[in-house]
Amino acid sequence: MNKLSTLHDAVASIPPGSHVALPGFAIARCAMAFAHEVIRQGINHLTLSQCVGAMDADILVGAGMADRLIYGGGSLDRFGRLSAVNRGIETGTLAAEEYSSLSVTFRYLAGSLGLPFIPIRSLQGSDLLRNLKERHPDDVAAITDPFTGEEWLALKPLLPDVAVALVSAADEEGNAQIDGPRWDNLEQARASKRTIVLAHKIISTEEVRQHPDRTVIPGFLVSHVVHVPFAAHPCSLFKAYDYDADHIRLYAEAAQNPESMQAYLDTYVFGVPDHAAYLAKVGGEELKQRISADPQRGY
Amino acid sequence: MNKLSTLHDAVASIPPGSHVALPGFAIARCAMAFAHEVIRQGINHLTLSQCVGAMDADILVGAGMADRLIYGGGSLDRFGRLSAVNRGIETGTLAAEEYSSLSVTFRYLAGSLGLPFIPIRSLQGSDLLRNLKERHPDDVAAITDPFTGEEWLALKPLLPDVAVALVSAADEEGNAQIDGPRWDNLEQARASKRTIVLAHKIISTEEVRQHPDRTVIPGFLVSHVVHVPFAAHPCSLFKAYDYDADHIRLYAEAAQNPESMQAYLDTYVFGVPDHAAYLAKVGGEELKQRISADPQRGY
Amino acid sequence: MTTDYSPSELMAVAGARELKDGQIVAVGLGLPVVASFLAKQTHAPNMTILFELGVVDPEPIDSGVGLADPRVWYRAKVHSSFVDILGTVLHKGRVDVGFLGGLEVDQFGNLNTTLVGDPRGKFKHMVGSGGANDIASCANKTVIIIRHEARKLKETISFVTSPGYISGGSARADLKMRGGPERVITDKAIFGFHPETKRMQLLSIHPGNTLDDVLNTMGFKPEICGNIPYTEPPTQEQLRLIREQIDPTRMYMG
Amino acid sequence: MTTDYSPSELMAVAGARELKDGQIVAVGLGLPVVASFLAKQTHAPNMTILFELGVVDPEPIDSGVGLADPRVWYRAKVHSSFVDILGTVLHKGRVDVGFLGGLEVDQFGNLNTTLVGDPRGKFKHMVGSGGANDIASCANKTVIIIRHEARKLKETISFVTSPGYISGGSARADLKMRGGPERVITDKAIFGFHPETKRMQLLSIHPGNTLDDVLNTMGFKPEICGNIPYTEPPTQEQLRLIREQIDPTRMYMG
Repeated sequence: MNKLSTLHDAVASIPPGSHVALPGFAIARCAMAFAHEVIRQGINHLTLSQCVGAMDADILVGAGMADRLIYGGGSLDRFGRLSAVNRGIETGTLAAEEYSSLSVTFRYLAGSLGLPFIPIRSLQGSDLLRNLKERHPDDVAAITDPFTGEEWLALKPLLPDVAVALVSAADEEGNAQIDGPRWDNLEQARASKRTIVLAHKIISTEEVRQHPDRTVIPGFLVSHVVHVPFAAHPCSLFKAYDYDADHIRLYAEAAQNPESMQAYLDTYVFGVPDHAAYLAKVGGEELKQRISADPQRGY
Repeated sequence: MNKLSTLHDAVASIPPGSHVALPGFAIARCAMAFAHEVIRQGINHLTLSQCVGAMDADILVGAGMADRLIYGGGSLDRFGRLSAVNRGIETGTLAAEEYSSLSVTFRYLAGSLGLPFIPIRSLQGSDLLRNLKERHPDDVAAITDPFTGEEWLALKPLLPDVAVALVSAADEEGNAQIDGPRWDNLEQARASKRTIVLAHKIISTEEVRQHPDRTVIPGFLVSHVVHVPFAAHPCSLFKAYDYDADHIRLYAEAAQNPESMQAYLDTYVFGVPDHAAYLAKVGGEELKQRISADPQRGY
Repeated sequence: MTTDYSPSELMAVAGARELKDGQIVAVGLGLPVVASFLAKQTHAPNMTILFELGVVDPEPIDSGVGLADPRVWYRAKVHSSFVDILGTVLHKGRVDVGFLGGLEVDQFGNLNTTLVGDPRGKFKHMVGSGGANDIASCANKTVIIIRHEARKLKETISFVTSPGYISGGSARADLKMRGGPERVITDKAIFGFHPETKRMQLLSIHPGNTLDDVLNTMGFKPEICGNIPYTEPPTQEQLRLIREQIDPTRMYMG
Repeated sequence: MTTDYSPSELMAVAGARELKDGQIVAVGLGLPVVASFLAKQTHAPNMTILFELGVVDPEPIDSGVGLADPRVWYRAKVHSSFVDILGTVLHKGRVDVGFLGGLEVDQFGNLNTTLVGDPRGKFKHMVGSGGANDIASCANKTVIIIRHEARKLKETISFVTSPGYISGGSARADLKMRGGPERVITDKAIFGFHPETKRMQLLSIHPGNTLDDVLNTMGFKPEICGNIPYTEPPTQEQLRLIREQIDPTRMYMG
């Protein structure tokens, strides 16, 4: 089935209030083009989740699109903190449910396998767990190992409405290939009701069939396939393009207070009609040349 | 670390009474060369496990090496039943713990992740579960979902002493690549204390580093790497060689009673010193030519 | 209209009719493979076909001896694993239809693939479950394809490998199990299940058979409500696809 | 013998000394990367280095800005996932040593990377856990690397992101948690943990510092038993490797 779509239509399929699983890890493979379009369309009251908080979550929170973030902590690596997320937590405008990388992973994993709950060693003895028990008592529980009688912590499966996957290549059915490490993205797609794929490259189903071991997200999970080159800019896509350090610095600076964040959004999100125009604005062909990855090194 | 070893030494590292996870699925990627060497060395009282019973388990049971089999049923596909396994069950010389494909998979998965138990929908309402409850009450238990109060079946993790992996290629550290579907093999390796790798081809660590996404068993799990071309004969290895239908028929016929099974073992296992001599006996270079896979089709 | 078709061909066509476009289908080897590929090549081009060991949507050009035969993995869109197929698709609840076969089926659609004879006395051990119990437990519905013989359609079966409606009525629902058998397709008739009793209920008789032919060759009396129609026969196009494209060597159709 | 080394270099070398050949080590970015690569290039060539997002044993030729930088994934032996690294290696119990850093550590080795200030009042939110809590909970031992300042080595920390020995004594064992912190390496000293109280215990003082230098710049008094030796300084070869090969641009050593 041909699921090729525009980014506009794919994003428009998400109702306000949805739970969206985001693909980024800090400054790698973030769904920036997706986040921009969500902001342009004003799809708000979202719940966002990802194992390690990344720039895609930060800009969505900074633009006021998200009420809730389920994550394991995060940053922009050496470029700084997730300023919009942190400000949301500090001022109370964002309900953050804070876990660790593995505990969010296990919640997705349980969701992906249709498990009713999953036991875990993490979180015990921490203030992360104390907060979760106080504020989200429906998501964590004590359970007794029926084989040994030992007490364990159990987590509830995470079941997003839609996962967004930013991939190296996909065919028109959504069979997707990802170069490099995949962190939580495969479990996100399998736990979610459906997946929207942003592909740097569209390949033929014939090519998918030549390399079936490379298909990490099967097409039957996918509702929309969108061809968006450089969709992660200013973040990187392994083997396709490097991160744009200058623009990340510009974002990290802007995100530090609401006024400069708004100015950033006015310029780079509201100030352009779509991702092609955004790319033209941030550097166009010269940028693409500059950040294009060396196929051997991957960056 | 260079873990290259002879098949003799790799097999000799397994004490009698060990729990060995086998890689075969019916007549695909069975560890036949491994099974032959276990039989030659007389390493017995083994517990075997695999999700779908295959020819590697059948010959080990037929040679009297295994006391116990944990599996989800199995056959030689159209070539017939697992006659030695079935005879062991029928006569009571083999303690078989019968599950389904997914329930053994989930036991390995729980073992691979360090989970204390795993809930599952399968087995409920079946005589498989009735038998398990009666005969193996320590491996299955009722558990209450702490979030909904619903009753679930929980399975105990499976923790083999050693997994045997038959792979397309591996480097001397054991970083291994498998072409084609991988059924339960990745979870077996991760659940087991250690893994013995039988590789059709030895590649350099440099080549491993060129394709890190192809490493499906990481070297740090591996104790021995053995270079054994055509180790699955008469079964197939995807993209390397096809199954040998004539020899499978010969085995399936022989396995139907203890006398002909013994004659088969005398000829093809005890009658040869090692796998190279076995290959010479079953057809040598002519056989290798005949079953070599078309790289495009994979068989 | 033609009568030039075998009972197996009618069974495969009847199986194909149970599949809708866009569905995800878990398939074992044999007639279900023919039924699935037939549906995919006719009314259900966007159906997804799964094999438990880690194969999605293959396009074989040669027939295989079983799921372990690389011939049936050819040109798949995905090569993965049990966890991926049986875990994240089947156990997760995404499989719409699962096909099952067996040695014996009882009036409640419980299936035996494990043994013949008395498990507490002398018995012959057979194939066991493989993914069958998982499909019976986790698919949103199952379709059973089985030969119509008294030794196969039995009042009581020797072993329940894959549960149908268990002891009937609400027994399956009481165990909070999803799905259940929706159809039993034999070479003489098609059955559904009575909404209350969950006993097999005769839905149609294949052309060329009488009601007596059906009832005299099974080990229990199914529910029968009103007039029973004949099963719709295969079309010429369906027969052509089966014979020329899907199973030219008659590997699956026996 | 040379004194021509920085406190960071000594910390990296001390971290490397905690690693044995053949071990599996979970690493975050910064000094632990230098410590791990140094160990691997000297006494522990068969050590395995893991990054949580799905990277095993990379051989970077360029320094990265964090784990999300493809520069640090270069020439890895495995590219996989959180489930693979944090699930089947760390949670399974195969990680021998995990490195941790933080904003604050208390006398029981509990670490804060989440916030500064009072979480019930005004506070500044920071990075949070990432894989740190998982490493602290699941590794067979952890090594903490942190700057030696009173605002970092505190009697009470604002938030326990990653548990050490919790309230000390048997508190961690009572929760059936494996592992626990084994060393705290600062730029002035190395600490272990007292076997009974599980409070930080001074093991050695870096050359150039006095006991008072150590004690006056921390927020609690550690256990001190007997004479405290000086920390062994880096060798010329270790310094050469750090400066020429591992961190030539001083990206990690600050």
